[in-house]
Amino acid sequence: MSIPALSINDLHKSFGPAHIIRGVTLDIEPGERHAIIGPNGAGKSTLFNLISGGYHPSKGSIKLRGEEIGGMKPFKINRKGLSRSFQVSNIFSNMTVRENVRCGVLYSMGYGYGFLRNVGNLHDVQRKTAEILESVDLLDKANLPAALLPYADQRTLEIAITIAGGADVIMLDEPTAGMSHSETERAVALIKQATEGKTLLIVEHDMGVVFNLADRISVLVYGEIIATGKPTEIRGNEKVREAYLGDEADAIEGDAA
Amino acid sequence: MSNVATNSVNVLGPTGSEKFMRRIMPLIALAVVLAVIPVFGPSRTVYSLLNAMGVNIVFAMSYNMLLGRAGLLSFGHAVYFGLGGYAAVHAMGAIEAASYGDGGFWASYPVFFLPVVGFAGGALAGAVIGWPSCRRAGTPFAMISLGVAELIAAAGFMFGSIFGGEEGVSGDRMNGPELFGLSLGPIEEVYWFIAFWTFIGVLGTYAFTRTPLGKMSEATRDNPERVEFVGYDPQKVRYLVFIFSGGFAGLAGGMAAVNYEIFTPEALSLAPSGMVLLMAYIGGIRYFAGPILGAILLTYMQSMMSDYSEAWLLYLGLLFIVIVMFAPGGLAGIFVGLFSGLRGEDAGENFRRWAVQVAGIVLMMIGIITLVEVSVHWSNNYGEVFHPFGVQLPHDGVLTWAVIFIPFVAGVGILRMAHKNKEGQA
Amino acid sequence: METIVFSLLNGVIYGLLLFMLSSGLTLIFSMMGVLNFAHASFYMLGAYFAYTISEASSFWLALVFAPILVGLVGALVEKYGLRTVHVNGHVAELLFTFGLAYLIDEVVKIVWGRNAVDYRVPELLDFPLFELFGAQYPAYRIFTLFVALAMLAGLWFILNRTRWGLIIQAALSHPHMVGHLGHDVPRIFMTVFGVGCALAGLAGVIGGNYLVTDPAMAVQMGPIVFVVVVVGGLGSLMGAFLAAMLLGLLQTFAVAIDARFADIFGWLGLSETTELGSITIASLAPMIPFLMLVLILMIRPRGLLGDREL
Amino acid sequence: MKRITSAALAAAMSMIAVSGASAETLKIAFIDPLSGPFGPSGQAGLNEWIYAADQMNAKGGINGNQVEVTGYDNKINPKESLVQLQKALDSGVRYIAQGNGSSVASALIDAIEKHNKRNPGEEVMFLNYAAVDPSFTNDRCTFYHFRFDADADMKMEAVTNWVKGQPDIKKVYIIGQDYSFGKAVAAAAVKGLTEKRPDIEIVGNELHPLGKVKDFTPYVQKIISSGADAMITGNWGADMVLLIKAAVDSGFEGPILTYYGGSKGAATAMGEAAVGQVKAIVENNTNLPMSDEQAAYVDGYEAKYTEDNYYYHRIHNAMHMLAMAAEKANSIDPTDVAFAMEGLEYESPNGVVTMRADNHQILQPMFMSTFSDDVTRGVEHLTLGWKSGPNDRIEAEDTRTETTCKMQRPKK
Repeated sequence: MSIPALSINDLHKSFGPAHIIRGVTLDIEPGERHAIIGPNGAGKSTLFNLISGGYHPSKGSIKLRGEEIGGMKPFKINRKGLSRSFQVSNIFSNMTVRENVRCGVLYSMGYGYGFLRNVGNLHDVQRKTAEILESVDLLDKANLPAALLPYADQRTLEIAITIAGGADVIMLDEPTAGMSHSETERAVALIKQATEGKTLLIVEHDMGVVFNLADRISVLVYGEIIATGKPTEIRGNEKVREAYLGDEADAIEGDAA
Repeated sequence: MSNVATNSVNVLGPTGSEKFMRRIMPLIALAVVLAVIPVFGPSRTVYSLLNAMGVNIVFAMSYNMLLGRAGLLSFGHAVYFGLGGYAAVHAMGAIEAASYGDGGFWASYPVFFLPVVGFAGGALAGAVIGWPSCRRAGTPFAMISLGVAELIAAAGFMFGSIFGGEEGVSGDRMNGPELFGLSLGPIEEVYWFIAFWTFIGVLGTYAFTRTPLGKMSEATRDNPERVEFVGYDPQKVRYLVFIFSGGFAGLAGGMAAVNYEIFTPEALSLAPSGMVLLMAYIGGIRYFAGPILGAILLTYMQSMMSDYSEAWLLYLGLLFIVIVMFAPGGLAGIFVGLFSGLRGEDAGENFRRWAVQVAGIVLMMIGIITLVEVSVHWSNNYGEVFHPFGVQLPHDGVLTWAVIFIPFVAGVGILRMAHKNKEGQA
Repeated sequence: METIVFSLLNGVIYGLLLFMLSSGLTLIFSMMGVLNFAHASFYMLGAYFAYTISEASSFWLALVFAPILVGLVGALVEKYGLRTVHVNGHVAELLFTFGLAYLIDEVVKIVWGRNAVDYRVPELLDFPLFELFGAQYPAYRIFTLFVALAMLAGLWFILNRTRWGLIIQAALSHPHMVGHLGHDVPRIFMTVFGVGCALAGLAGVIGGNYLVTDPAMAVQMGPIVFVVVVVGGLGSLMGAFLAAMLLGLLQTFAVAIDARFADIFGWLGLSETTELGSITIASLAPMIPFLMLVLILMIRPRGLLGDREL
Repeated sequence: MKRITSAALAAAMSMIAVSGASAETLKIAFIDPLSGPFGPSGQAGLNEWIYAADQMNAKGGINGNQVEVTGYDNKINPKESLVQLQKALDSGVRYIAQGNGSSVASALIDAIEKHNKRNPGEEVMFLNYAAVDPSFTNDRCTFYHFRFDADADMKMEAVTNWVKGQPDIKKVYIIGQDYSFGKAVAAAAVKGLTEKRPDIEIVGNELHPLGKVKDFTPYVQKIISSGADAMITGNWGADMVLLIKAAVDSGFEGPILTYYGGSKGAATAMGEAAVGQVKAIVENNTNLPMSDEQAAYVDGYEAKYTEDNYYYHRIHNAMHMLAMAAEKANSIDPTDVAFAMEGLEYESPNGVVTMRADNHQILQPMFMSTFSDDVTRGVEHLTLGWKSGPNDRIEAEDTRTETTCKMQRPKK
C-alpha cells in the first residue's frame, strides 16, 4: 500500500470550551479526488484551516505524504506541496490578473525572496504564468486589475493562484459558491482539467458538483466524520440521511436519482 | 501547449516600447533634469536647497518602501537615516585620519562613496531592529516603531562617544581620493555628488519594486493571509523590505553626512520621522513618484516658507489634513487625475469643473490664510499688522473680517455646488 | 523606608493621572480602532480651557466646564473629520489624528501664545497637607488623587449600571456587534470620542497646574498615553488602570535606585568609568515606558488584560 | 532699516542676488529658531538684535554704515541652519549671529570655518551670543568665532565663587539633563566645589533624560531626604520649570542655583512660590543700578516689544564691541574686524568687558540674581523679577578659565 497523500489521525480542535473538531481520521490516496460534505457549522472550514496551517491542532496528527505537518506555518506547508483556495475570494485585488498568478508561481520556481532579478526578465516565470492563465482561460483578461473581474472570474483566479505553485495536493473551499449553473459547469470542467493527476480535497455544498467530481466522499457532522466512501455508498447511507434533514437530504436523493 | 504558451508570453505584459515609455523614460527624464539644472547657474541658496531636496527625496523614497509598498506605518524612520548618517560621518572621520595618518583602507576610500557606508549602516540597523518589529503590520508595527524611536533618540543623547553629544560629530569631506575630478569643496560640486546619489537612490528603489521581493511586499501589504498560502512568510517579507528600506534611508543619511558634514542626535528623533511621513503622504504613497513630489515641496516649505510666514507649520498641518481627508492619493494622485481627465472624452467638461473647484479652493484659501496671518500677527503682540499688498488688515478692522468671511463662505458655497452638480450628473 | 513610602505615594498619584489621561483613549481605541495621536492635544486643550475659565471665574467652574468643552470639540472632530476618513481604514484615521495634533499645537500657540500660561493651583488647595520625612506634601496632589478616584468610580458606574454603559461595554469587546443590534453606530462613535476627549480634558484641568501649561505639554505626554493603552490591552479599562499604575510605580521606584550599570553588570567586567557603566538606573526611569511598550508588543501583543490582539 | 526686511523681498533677493558685501549696510544674519517650540526665545533674541541695530543706526551706524539684522528661521535644527546659512551668504551677509543650541552653533562654526577656508575674500564672522559649550573657545576655537556669553564652565566658576561666600551651604545636590551639556555642568560643579569649598559635601549628582520627565517629585524627594541645603542645575526649558515647581511644592527650602532661571516664560511658570529660592547666574538683570542712558535703553526696548523683557544684555555688548572694532580697524570686513576685536575692552554699563585674544571668549562681570517679588522692574507682566545684592557680583577676572585653544590666525 502506498503512503497516503494526506493522512489525518484523531484530529481535535477546540476554541475555548467549543470542541469543533472531535477526532477526525481520514486517509486520502495520491491522485484521489476527495470531497468533504456536511451541514453548515459541521467544522469543514476549521478542518481545512487545520490542514493548511491556518489553525494549530489541539490534538492529533496530520501527515502529508507521511510527514507530519500539523501546526506548521501555512507557508511551510505550502512549500511542501499543499495548496488551498478560499471560500471568499482571497486575491490580490490591487494587482492585475497576471500579477496575481505570478505571485502564486514565484516561490515554486525558486525565486523566493530574491531581490537581484527583475521579475519582468524571468522568462520561465512569464511562461509558467501564461500557461496557468491559458489553462484557466483567463489569458485575455491577463492585464485587468483583479478587483475589476466579474465574480465568476475572480473565483477562477482564486483557483488559478492555488494551482500556480504546482502543488500536488490541492484543497478547494467551495470553489463554485455563488456561481450560476453554466458557470458552475465550466468551473467543474476547469477543476477536473487543472487537477489532473493531483490529489484534490474539496469542500462543496453543490451536490451536483460533488458527485460529479469526487472519487470518494466524507461526511462531516458536528466535528466527526460519520461516513466515508464512494458516492454510491454515501447515497445509500442511513446516517447521512439523518444528518441531512429537509431540503439537503432531498438534494442528495435527487442527485442520486 | 507549450507552443501556445510561449507565444502568449508576448501578449502578456507591456510591450517593449510601452516598457520604455513607462519605465525607462521617466528615469532618463530625471537624469536629464538633474544634469541640466546647473546650466541655469543657480545661487548658493538654490544649490543648498537642491541638495537638501536630493537627500529628502531618497529618504522619502525609502520611507515609501515601507508605507506605500509594504503597508507599514513607521513613526521612527529617522532612526535608520540617522544611524546610516552617523556611520558615514564616522567613516568620513576615518578617511581624514587615515589620509593624514598611516593610510590603510580608509585612506583609499573616496568620500564620494560614503553613501554606501550609510546604506550598510542603515541596513544593519534595520536588520537588528526589524526582526521584532515586523511580526505584524498595522498598529503594532507603528507602536513598536514609535517605542524604538524614543529609545534610540534617548540613547543618542546619552552615548556621547558615538553620537558626539549635543554638538554631534562633524567631519571634513575634502579628504581622501577625489573622484570624477570633484573636490567636493564648493557647493556646486556637492550638487553633482547629490545628483548622482539621488539618481541612484531613485533607480534603486524603483528597481526594488520590480524584484520578486518587491512584488511580494505589495502582495503582503494587500493580503498577508493569502501570501502565506503561496509559500511566503509575510514576516520575512516585511523584515527583508524593512532592511532595504533602512538601507536606503541610511543612503540618504550618507548623502546628508557629506552635504552637511555634521550629524547631531536630533537626526534620530521623532521630528524628522514625522517630517518624512508628511513628505511621503502629501506626495502620494500609492504612486512611485509621489514621495519625490512631497520631498521637493516640503523641503521648499521648510526652508523658504518660514521667510514668508511663521505660521508655516500650521499651513503644513492643514495641507496634510486636507490631503488625508480629501485626496488620499496625495499630490501625485491629483496630478494623475488631472492628466487622465484631460485626455478623456469629456475633457472640456472636466476642465470646466476643475476651474470651478480651483476657484472655490482659492477663495477658501484666501479666507483661511488671512485669518491665520491676522491671528498670528495679533497674537505676537508686537503691534505688527498683516499687510498683504499694502492693505492694512488689523485684527479689529471690519475690512479684515470681510476679507476672511466673504471669500471663505463663497468658496465653500462654490465647492458645495460643484459637488452637487457632479452628483446630479452621476 | 522613606523611599518606599514616597515612591508608593508618588507612583500612585502619577499613575492615576496617567490613567485619567489614557482611559479615554482606551475607550476610543477599543471601540473605534482609532489610535488617536491627538489625544494628548485634547489633554492640553483641557488645561488651556481651564486656565481661561479660571481666569474669568474660578477653578471649580473650570473643573466642570473645561472637560465638557473639550468633549464638544472632540465630538465635532469626530463628526466632521474622522468620519470622512473612516472609509479609508485605520491607517488613514491614525494619520488624520497625527495631522490634527500638529494643528491643535499651532492653534494653541496662536490663541494662548507660545509661552507657558499662568495657570495655577487654586488658593484653597495651595498649602502643604502634611509633612513626611522632612518633605512637604502639597494638598493639591492629594486632591488629584481624589478626583481621579471619583472619575474611576463614575466611569465604573456608567459602564456597569446604565444602559449606555452596557452598550459601550458590548462594543468594547465586540465592536462589530453594536451595529447589528440596531444602535445608531455613528452617534455612539461620536459620543464615545467626545467622552474620551473629555476625560483627557479633565486630566488636563488637573494636571495642567501642578505640571506646566504650555504648548509643549501635548508632545511631552503624547507617546506615554499610547504606552498605557497598549500595555493595558485592547478593550480593557481595568488593563489601562493596571498599566498606568505599573508605569507610575516603576518610574518612581526606578528614580529612587542609585545603582549604576557597572554595579549590576560588574561581574561582566563593566567598569564604572565606561560610558555604559556610568549610566544609572534612575536616569533611565523615563525610558521605562518605551521599553515596556516594545517588550509588550513583542511578547504579549494583547497587553496585560486585553481580550484580543491589537 | 527699521524692521525685519520684508520677508518676501528678502527671499526674492536671495534667489537672484550675487554674493558680495554691499557698501552701505552691514548685514547681520540672525540664524535661530523663529517658529516651533523654541520660537519664543529665538524671537526675543532677534528683537534685541534689531533693537541694538536700531539704536546703533540712530547714532549714525557702524563706521557710517547702517546695520541691518535679518532673521533666518533654523527651527533649531543644525542641518536646516546650514541651509539658512547659504541663504544668508547669498544675500551678502558677512556676519552671523546665533545662540540657541550648541548643536546648531557647532554646525555653524564648522560650516563657517570651511566656508572661510574655501572662499577667501568672502570670510564670515560668527557672533555667538548664547551657545555655551566650552569647547568652542577651547579645542574647537576658530578665528572667526567670538562668544559674548560666559561659557558653561565660566558660569560654574562664577556659581562656585558665589557659593564660596555662602557659609550656610554645606550639602549640595547636583541634578542635570543627561546629555553633553548637563554632564559638563555636573563635572564643572564637582570640580569647582571641591577646589573652593572642600568642606561642602556633594550629597547627590544625578542625570535625568532630556525633556522626558513629567513629574520631578520623586527626584525632589530624593533630594530632600539627602539633606541637601542647595541645589545646582543646568536644566533649561520644561525640565527646569518642572524641577523648580516640584521642589517648592515639596518644601525644598535651600537656594536653587540655575543657569537659565531667567529664560523666557520661566517666571510665569514658576510663579510666586519660587521667590527667594531660585537664583540664576547672568551677566545682567534689569534691577541692577544703572545709568540714565542705560535705563532709557532698557525702557525703550520694553516699550517697543511689550511681550519681551530686556534679557540678553550681551547683545548690547556685542553690537557695541562690533562697532568699536570696526572703527578701530576702519573697515567692516570681517577679517579686519576680527583682528581688531581681539583683546578689545569695552566700558559696559556693568563694568569693563574684555574679548580675550587667546580664545575669543568674553570676560564680563557676572551676577547671581535672585527671583524676587520686591523689584522695580518685573518680568512677563508680573510683579516678580530678578535682582541681586552687593555680594552677588562676581568680577570678570573671577570667571576666567584656562583655555586649551591654539588660535590659528589668517595672514593680515
